[in-house]
Amino acid sequence: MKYSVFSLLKNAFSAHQNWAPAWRDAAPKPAYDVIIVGGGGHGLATAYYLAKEFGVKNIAVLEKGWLGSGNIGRNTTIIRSNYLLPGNNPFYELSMKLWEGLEQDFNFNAMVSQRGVLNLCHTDAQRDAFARRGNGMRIDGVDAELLDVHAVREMYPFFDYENPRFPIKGGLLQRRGGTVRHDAVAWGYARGADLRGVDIIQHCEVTGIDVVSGKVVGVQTSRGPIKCKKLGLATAGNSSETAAMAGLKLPIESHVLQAFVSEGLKPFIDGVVTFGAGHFYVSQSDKGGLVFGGDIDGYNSYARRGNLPMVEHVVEAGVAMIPSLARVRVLRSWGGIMDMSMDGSPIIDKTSVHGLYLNAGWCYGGFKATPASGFCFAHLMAKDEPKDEAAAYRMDRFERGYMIDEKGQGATPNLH
Amino acid sequence: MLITCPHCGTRPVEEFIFNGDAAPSRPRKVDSDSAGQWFEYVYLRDNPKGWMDEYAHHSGGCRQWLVVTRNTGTHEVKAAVAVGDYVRGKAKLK
Amino acid sequence: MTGFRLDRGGLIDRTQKLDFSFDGASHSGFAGDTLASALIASGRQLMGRSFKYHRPRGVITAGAAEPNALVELRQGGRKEANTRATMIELYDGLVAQSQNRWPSLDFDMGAITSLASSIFVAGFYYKTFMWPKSFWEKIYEPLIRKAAGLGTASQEADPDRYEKAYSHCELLVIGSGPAGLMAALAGARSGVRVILADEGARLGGSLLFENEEIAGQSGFDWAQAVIAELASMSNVTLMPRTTIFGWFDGNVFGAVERVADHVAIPPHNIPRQRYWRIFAGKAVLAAGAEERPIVFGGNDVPGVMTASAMRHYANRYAVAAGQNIAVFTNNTSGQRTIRDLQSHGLNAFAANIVDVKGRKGVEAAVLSDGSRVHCDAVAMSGGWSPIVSLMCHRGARPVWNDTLSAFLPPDVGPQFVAAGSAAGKFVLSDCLADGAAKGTLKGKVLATPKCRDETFEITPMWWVKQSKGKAFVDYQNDATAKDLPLAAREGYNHIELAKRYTTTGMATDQGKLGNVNAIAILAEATGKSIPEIGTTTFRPFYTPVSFGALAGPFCGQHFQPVRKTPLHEWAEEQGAVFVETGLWMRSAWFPQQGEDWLASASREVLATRSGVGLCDVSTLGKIDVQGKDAGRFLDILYCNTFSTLAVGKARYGLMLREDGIVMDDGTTSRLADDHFVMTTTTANAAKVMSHLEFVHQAHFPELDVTYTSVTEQWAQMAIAGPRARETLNKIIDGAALDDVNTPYMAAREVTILGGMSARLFRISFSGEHAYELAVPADFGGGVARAIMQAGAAFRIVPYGVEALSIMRVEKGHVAGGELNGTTTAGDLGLGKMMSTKKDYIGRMMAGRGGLVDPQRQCVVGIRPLDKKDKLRSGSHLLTRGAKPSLANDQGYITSVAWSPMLKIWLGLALLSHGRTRIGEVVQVYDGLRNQHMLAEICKPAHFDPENARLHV
Amino acid sequence: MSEAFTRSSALANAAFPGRFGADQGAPGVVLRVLQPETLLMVMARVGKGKAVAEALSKWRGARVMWAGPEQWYVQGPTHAALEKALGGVASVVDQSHGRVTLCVSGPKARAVLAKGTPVDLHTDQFAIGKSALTQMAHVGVHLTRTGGDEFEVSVFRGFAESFWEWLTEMSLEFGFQVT
Ligand SMILES: Cc1cc2nc3c(=O)[nH]c(=O)nc-3n(C[C@H](O)[C@H](O)[C@H](O)COP(=O)(O)OP(=O)(O)OC[C@H]3O[C@@H](n4cnc5c(N)ncnc54)[C@H](O)[C@@H]3O)c2cc1C
Ligand SMILES: NC(=O)c1ccc[n+]([C@@H]2O[C@H](COP(=O)([O-])OP(=O)(O)OC[C@H]3O[C@@H](n4cnc5c(N)ncnc54)[C@H](O)[C@@H]3O)[C@@H](O)[C@H]2O)c1
Ligand SMILES: Cc1cc2nc3c(=O)[nH]c(=O)nc-3n(C[C@H](O)[C@H](O)[C@H](O)COP(=O)(O)O)c2cc1C
Ligand SMILES: [Zn+2]
Repeated sequence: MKYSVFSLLKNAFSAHQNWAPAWRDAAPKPAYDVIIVGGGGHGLATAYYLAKEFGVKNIAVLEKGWLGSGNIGRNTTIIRSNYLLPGNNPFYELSMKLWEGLEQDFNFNAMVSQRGVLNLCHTDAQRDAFARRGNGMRIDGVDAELLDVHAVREMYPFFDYENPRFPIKGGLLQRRGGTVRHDAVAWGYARGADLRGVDIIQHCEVTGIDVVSGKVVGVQTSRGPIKCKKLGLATAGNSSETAAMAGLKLPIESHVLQAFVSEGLKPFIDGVVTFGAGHFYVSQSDKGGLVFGGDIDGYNSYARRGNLPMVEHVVEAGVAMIPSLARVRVLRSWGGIMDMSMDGSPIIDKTSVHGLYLNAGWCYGGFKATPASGFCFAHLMAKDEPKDEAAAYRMDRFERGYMIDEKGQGATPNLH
Repeated sequence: MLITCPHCGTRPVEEFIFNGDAAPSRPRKVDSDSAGQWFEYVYLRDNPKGWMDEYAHHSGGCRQWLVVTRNTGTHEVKAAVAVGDYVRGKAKLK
Repeated sequence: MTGFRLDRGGLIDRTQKLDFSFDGASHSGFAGDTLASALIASGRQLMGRSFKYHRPRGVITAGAAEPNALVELRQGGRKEANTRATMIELYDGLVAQSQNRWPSLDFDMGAITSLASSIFVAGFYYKTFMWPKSFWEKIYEPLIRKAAGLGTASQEADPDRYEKAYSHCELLVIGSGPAGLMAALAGARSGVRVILADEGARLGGSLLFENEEIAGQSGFDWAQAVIAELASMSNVTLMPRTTIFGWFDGNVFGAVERVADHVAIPPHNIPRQRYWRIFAGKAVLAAGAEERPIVFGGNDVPGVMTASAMRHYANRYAVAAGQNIAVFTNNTSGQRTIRDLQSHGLNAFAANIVDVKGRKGVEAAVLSDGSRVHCDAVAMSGGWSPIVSLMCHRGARPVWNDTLSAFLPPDVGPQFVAAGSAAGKFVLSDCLADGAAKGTLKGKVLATPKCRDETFEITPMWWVKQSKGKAFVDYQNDATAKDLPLAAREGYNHIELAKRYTTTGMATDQGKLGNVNAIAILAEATGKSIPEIGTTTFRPFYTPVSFGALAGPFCGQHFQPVRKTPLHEWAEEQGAVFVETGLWMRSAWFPQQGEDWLASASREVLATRSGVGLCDVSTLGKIDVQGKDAGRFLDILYCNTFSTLAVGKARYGLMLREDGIVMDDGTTSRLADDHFVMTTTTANAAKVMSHLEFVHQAHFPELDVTYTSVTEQWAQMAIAGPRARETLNKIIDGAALDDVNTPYMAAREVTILGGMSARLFRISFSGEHAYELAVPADFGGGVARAIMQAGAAFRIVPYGVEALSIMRVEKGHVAGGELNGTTTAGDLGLGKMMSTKKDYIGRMMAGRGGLVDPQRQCVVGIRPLDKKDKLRSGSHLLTRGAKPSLANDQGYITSVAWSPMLKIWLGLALLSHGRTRIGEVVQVYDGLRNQHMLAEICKPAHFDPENARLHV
Repeated sequence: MSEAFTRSSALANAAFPGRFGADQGAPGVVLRVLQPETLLMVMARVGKGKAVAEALSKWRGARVMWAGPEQWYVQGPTHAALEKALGGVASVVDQSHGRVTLCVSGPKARAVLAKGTPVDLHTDQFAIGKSALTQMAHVGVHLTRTGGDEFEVSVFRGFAESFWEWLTEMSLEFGFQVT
């Protein structure tokens, strides 16, 4: 049933008894043409675009938990395309463009909200780095503005402008950046894919990958073996685990990233803001909670929870940036498992195993990438060749020495 | 998370900086046919879910590098030894 | 009539009247009251409005789980939104405001949403607001956001102080009710270090309000005696007003002590709150159990509350919620409630309620037999949920128990156990015994005092389906019983999906009251059992914690520690302007009256290049490296060779990361065969130090070498310019400096000023004939002054990092802008330094195709074609005539400086194929600042390319 | 001799004598800036740990504090003398000016330090004479217990002022005396 004001009114009269499920709770069939492992944003988007854009039939998405239980269901929802390096720039801009038409496309309101992303700078060197980044965006036709301190003050008068240690010197603003209701992205793609015949199979954990003479023929799952012609891994934090099932070793470490939400407050922080002198970024959700986070805890982890030191650092930075936050209360903290790649950029590529495709290494950045990642991964899986915007995300770039290292931290994933 | 430094005793995680899997050994050869080993050493990781030996620097204490045996699934810490002892131990196994 | 004060009893001090105001109206209460009890006592049941429908709401609880009675407490910088009236200890002059209502609490326009509530069901907004597309941004979204949030946050800085502290104990007891007291007593008597923490204003837990008999006295008196004994023991720390908010790895507990929240303004020298990290050998969770509401029509009308809350108000605060109280329970706490209320002369009676009537207060109740009874308050109990939250913070899930219809804590090992009602013991004697057992760490278990027991029985009842009115599961977020089946119908049938779709359990109380009801209703809707549905994930924080407490003193100025050089005071005398670089405060420029930074820096450069200048370079990292393998060690660390360096000499070194990218550079000197002193950049000092430690300890432990940071031991200053040598000769002892005893790149240990030992290096970053002099830190200021005197004849000037960076750009020396973590030695034009004769960190990876690709951007110099143009860092470079596009992007400008020597803006840039393009004119693109110009690519060394000045 | 030879303390502009903070009764904390003549870092060379430890323990008038595995801070002997004696078996590095040492004493000394360090300072765990390397207020410190409620804390010189500000703020509630 198409979602609209009218369908809402209609159902109100029948006391909402007649709503159909947003997606079928499908049971696994013995075989599919394409299986996507991972019912997160990327996996679901991939299935959606495979069906919608590339006419692939007979697709299944296998999710070990409930739909969206991974990082798509626990991220801080920031979307932006303010990237530095040529390898990243066009990809994230493609993603931004897809976001801008997404809701009409899959008939689900994911509350794409372009309230602006502002990165504060506190030193001349930082400003120069932002200038480089901003010009890189402009050159590619992406919106970017370099604000001075007065312009920042206009937007956020309650920041700490008096601190001589870390003076706010200005910031890089992307007005088209913003937030999206994260869960709704998973639900919208799931519903859209389901309507196009994709089987979305929850509580079905892939435990093995069947490879015969170098070619993928199927998977073993907690709900029995399933055959397939092509297999796509979109398992984010678990990428090393799933890739290992096919004997692959990845340039990836799994780390825990914490996020937080405050009690609900009347909106006073309109856009997304990141602090430049410590790890803190914040936006305000549609329920009024301040959704904020910082950096990963710094140790390899598959536990979706962190520890107090990072909690403290993040909150210290928050109060340093906005002194009045001291009276606000933190409601809840949680963690997610990040697939941290060795250069901080993702991998969307074929693998040495025929028919096995990999989508991984998203670090903190994969939510904003969801539509483009799904589109490009679908393109790769359907046509066996990369879409231009994702052409740089090759697995062999490390061995060949063509890293895409936005942070310049090198092969140290816990620094990306 | 608490780690018992062999030199300092039990300290909380904020005193340590982690540096990933300690299992891979730095290749000793520097000729072109060892390039593959070097790439593996620098870039590829088992990234296990479960027990793992990892480098940890007691940067907020004695500034010694340790190898901590920790479960990446539960954050349970089993042991911490001086990196030198770990390396010697690994050498013995070989 | 609604709520009033009983004329006898309670733990309040009727001699201490306290005045306070709520929404501008003044009221009064007594010492010992909470804001909630005082408001009820003064007839005010309506305290808040719900989130979605703006329903009028009163208290449901008397404690931490309160979802409804949230207020804005205090004013100005101290204003605090969403504060639980049930937890606020009343103080004189308290000012509170209701929230999430307009124009007033009694008349709230927002309430119209409830008229459309048949449309505003769970998840409605995902289904609409999509057309026309443009409306979303302009109309729908602003509307949704306007409706967001509860209270209003202050936008003024918080004037109060916060602290942090660590604490260690063998036994941490969380909760001070009968179970907790017994646990603490057992531990304390066996002599171990005990901490007893309770979030309440007073220790005692339920014994502060329940009528119990223990050891022949009232439960209250018994508790007081135990507390007194504990207080007298040196191995016990009592922490009232302290909430344990989370359980973390290693049995570390996070806690917040509300040191001064019970007064209007914290006393002088006292922090408002203190955040504790408690390292516990063992912890006992004696947190008790939360009483659940029943889901029936109108279960949110002000005056409806849990039965234990009703008892709490009556027994502890001598406050009655009404005269005629209907008591609706599915367990034995009903009788207890009726007994207690009647003992206060109130008319309390059992009732099987279907709907409660009334909007801003209870007027009547419709019973299951259809009859209607008059009442002005309702006490309800749907059973008890042990407060298991903390024990689930590390991933374990609670276990369903059918006989108690409750989730019990999971077994998480001996380090953390539950006792009392938190462990599902709902009978007093069991609680006491359990506490004693769990608290005894050694020896035989502490004997339990006799007590009066009341049996506990429960017959499950979750949702009264005959109800006509709205029946709430999650009060604050207005999730109704009907929302859960709807979620299930739409496929959000997993409890975690249902939570996110209906927002049940996501409010400030985190579902402490409603979650179990929600689980039961969802179970029914999906035809599953309650354990099959299971709970959502419990997470910190048990109750919300202020940012202030978690930040402690580390904000504002103190967010990070300040680092000052030994020459700081001297620089201040010289009128320095300081800039923060990686914690250090460095002198940036030394303005004379009327000068801006550029004028000042330019003057400093001219004076230095024409005479002599003094610059504080103490912040450079200095590492003392000793041992017979010191030379070999440096050969491994640097891509060039140091083992061959002669004693008494300095050499420029380049360090790579293992991935072949440049990590750091600096000069390292050999003071003796087995003794080097390495310098690093200011920015990378710490990184390089731990790199040394790693490379030695992890890779080459066999090397006989030691290393330690001596950055802080030495004050180091650069003396640069044609008159530098003459200046130094005035303070140096013994033979005057010349090119023989101190040639370029010499490194000597000397004495100055008649006997002060110092280190002298003839090295130059400025490109001038220059030295760096290092003296023990405490002498630094004095020596700098002495040098200023010595140089006076040559018009010596102090110069700062701005002048320094101008000079290095003039000279084309690379620094931070070029050592940016993505450049290779080749990119920096230093490829020749990379030895082919030895292994060193980064050698192999540096050979990868991509790192030697001729297309790579490498360092070049750049100058504007039109001398009036100003180059800006961060501008990109295009081939002349090419139109701006990613494909045409050739590189960017890394550093710029106005050259007082050449009288133009100079820059360094990273440019693709750079070295082959000297002389080419390129397009400079600065779209951000709309500054476009043509510029010429040149060699990096703009000034004195043949380095003649090093030797003048 | 030039005025340059008089050592200028990093806390010259911060640590002023007097009574501060809560002022009822005796101060809970007493703070004193120490200025040891010499503070030498001694690091044993490979395999020489025992030999060095022995040599140091025998050294008359030397105060030896643990400062890491096979590393010690030594007060008393001159740099030259110690280097001469330990030549080849240990590296001796002068830190006399590199670190600022404070004495924190009084009934609340432990309580104040516990606001900074995760080290358990209970006398059973951290006895008199024991030293620890740890962190307080984001600053690395060397901590030694010199008495029941007397401790010595040393930090890198550059952090001294910042650390002092933290230490004194944490002492406010107890009232403190700077001598
Ligand atoms: C706290 C936090 C904050 C973040 N903030 C942002 C942000 O603001 N902006 C941004 O752009 N990005 C952000 N990210 C990153 C972003 O969320 C992720 O990069 C992105 O969601 C990953 O793609 P995904 O949605 O497909 O991952 P997931 O949602 O994790 O999907 C992977 C799925 O694979 C499933 N799976 C794994 N193994 C198996 C198996 N063997 N069998 C079956 N299924 C399996 C998992 O259960 C999971 O559901 C954040 C991440 C976290 C944790
Ligand atoms: N009437 C009934 O049917 C019924 C049902 C259950 C329990 N009870 C009675 O209630 C009593 C329970 O005794 P008990 O000792 O188990 O619990 P309690 O309720 O007496 O004490 C629990 C204490 O823990 C504190 N607390 C909870 N979480 C905390 C946290 N995170 N940090 C700090 N403090 C925290 C609370 O403030 C409270 O003071 C027994 O007498 C039992 O018989 C009666
Ligand atoms: C953008 C965003 C906003 C959130 N807002 C709330 C909130 O208002 N209340 C709440 O209880 N949790 C909120 N959460 C946290 C979730 O409840 C949950 O903790 C998180 O999605 C991780 O899932 P888990 O805790 O079940 O592992 C929010 C999470 C995100 C990503
Ligand atoms: Zn240690």
